[in-house]
Amino acid sequence: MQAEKLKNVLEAILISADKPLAIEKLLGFFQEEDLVNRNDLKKALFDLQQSFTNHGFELIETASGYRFQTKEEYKQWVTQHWDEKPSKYSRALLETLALIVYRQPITRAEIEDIRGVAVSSHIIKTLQERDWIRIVGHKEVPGRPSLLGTTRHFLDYFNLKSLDEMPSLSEIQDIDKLYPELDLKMQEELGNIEQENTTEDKLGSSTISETIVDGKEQTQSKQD
Amino acid sequence: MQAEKLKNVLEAILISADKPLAIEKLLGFFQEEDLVNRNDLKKALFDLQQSFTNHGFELIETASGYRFQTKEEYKQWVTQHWDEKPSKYSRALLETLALIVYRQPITRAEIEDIRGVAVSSHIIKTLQERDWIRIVGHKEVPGRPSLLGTTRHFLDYFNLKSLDEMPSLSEIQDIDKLYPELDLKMQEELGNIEQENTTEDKLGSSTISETIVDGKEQTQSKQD
Amino acid sequence: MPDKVIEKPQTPRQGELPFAIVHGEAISAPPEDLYIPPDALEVFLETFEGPLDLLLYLIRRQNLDILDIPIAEITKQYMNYVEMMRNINLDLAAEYLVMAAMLAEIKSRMLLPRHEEIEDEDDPRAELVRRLQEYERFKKAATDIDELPRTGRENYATSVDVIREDKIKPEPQVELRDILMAFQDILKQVDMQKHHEIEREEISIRERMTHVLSRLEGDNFVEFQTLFSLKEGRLGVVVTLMAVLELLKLKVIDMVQAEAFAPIYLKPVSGLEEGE
Repeated sequence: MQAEKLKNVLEAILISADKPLAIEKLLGFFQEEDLVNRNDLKKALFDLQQSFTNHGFELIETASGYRFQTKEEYKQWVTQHWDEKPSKYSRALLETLALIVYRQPITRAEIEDIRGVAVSSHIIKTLQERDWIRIVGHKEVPGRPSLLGTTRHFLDYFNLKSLDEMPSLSEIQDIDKLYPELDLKMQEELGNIEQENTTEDKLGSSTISETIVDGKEQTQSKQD
Repeated sequence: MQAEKLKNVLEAILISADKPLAIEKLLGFFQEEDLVNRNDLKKALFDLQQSFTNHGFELIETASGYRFQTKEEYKQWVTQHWDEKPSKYSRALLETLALIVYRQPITRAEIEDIRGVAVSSHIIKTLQERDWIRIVGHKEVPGRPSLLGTTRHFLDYFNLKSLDEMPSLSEIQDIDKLYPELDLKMQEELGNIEQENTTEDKLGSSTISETIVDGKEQTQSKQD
Repeated sequence: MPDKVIEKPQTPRQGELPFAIVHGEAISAPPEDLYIPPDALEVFLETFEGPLDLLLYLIRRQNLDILDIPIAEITKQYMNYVEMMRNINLDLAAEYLVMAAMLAEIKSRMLLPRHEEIEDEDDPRAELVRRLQEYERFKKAATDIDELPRTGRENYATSVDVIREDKIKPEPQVELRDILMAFQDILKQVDMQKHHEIEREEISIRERMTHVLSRLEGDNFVEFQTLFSLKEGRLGVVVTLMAVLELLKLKVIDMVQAEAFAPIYLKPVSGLEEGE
């Protein structure tokens, strides 16, 4: 592979990686016919590092490998990504969480089966990063899919001593009785949620704008 | 702020963003003392786009703003970060999506009418959860069925700035040309259909007008 | 309907008579037959997105002009497919039968002598042609959309480490009732579908299953008895036992006993290689 192309391929790999990549790992991205060896890689990485010295981000080498990161001197601007007020979790995330709570241990495929749609990796990742769910084992079927369950942290967050304190299914059927005082407010919110996400609800004007987030992917449901 | 510094700050902001950022949003990252105005930003963004033409990733503008992404020509390497192959969508889903894209706002019944088969709920749900489509209103007919349209996120996902950039629909051949002997009435009707089709196909602005195309009536006007 | 499996379309019985009259032209040759091995048929039919798609396939396969469909032939071929589907008990969508009826109607109208003097006689195929064309352009549009470069297939998002000031990204707040409502919605949806298996079940058993699994983490053998705590009382013991049984049923854990009356051990079925 030509040096220039190799540099670009490496750039593309490293800029989209979610963790540092060591030379060994990087070599694994190439096929035999790419004709790339260790030395080519080292040289290309060195060149890359040089070429980003005057940019807003740089290529650094950490103990576990190479990683692009934003430069320290620009942190005051970059930090403002996190100044936004917290957004809401998507309906899909809440339903996934609910199924993990009530059906644990459960595989992703089983969740998809019940919900009738694919569960995005983002959702699982977000729930794991929040330390609300974790992999508790593997199901002995082809592919050995992970079994998901809730964590102690989940109980703590919701002030529960154990899952027993979650309302039972029969109580859920009559959620209004459970929270009579919330009735009105809840109906409002239910309305909003349905308008955003689900199929049938009257949406007189199409002006509801609400930012839905599942984890990293932030999406705007308004067309403008 | 100096042009060179502004470029670097923008780079740092955009490379670490998890969604496209429009100029308005980007302006919000700067303080008054940064002395950055809209024009400075535009110029810097233009320069940035230019400066990444020979790299492994690029700065592109989609419907909701600017974002860095890896270039298509390096996908074979980048895709190896993940074990799973990128999701494939069924023909049924893609055809349903195509109808919503080109015929929005459209009801589910109208989609079924053109495709000649029922549209499964899970396709609509998947499209909604991907945030590619949303309910944009309701048709004033019995049952007030939902009218579906595409979202800004759909455009972002497919690297489009606006619906104008969608490939245009293929032309419908005119049956009259082959059978000039066919009666006048039919020519008229076909003419009408064609006219309507061409106006719809332009997809001028992404603003959804309240005009409702009644595919059903067209279909049935020929029945006898 | 006869029960036999039709592997080949029957040869037309008309003999030398014209097979059909299309546009005044007599067509005497039967169409190319459409033999498909029966076991391949099922897979094959799944590739059709409906009656219009099937019709388009029949037309395109023979390089026919969509504006000049030999209705009699196409109808016959279409009926053969539908017949085959019925014979192998394929769940035949009602739309296929509606189309069959429509084709039969067009065919019969085309076979009727045309009255030249009646000015406003439509070509009975016009509506079908219009629908086929309309469908075909969206079929094409679907392919076009699929070919657009998209995020996560041709282009990938950038992901870099961020050096930033100490601030914690605020996380969305969730209340317990949000989860309850989400679950209630799922139950409603499932209710509306057929009889999806969400039977009533004690949540405590589910939770205990998670507990037991956590105890077994790291591929260790755990002695059966240590799972029980007397403090929990009878109910607690029963819940644990049921959780273990449920896990055994799901084949997530194994139970091992070296000999009679020896301690019983539990272990995850083949270890947790990747764990978390």
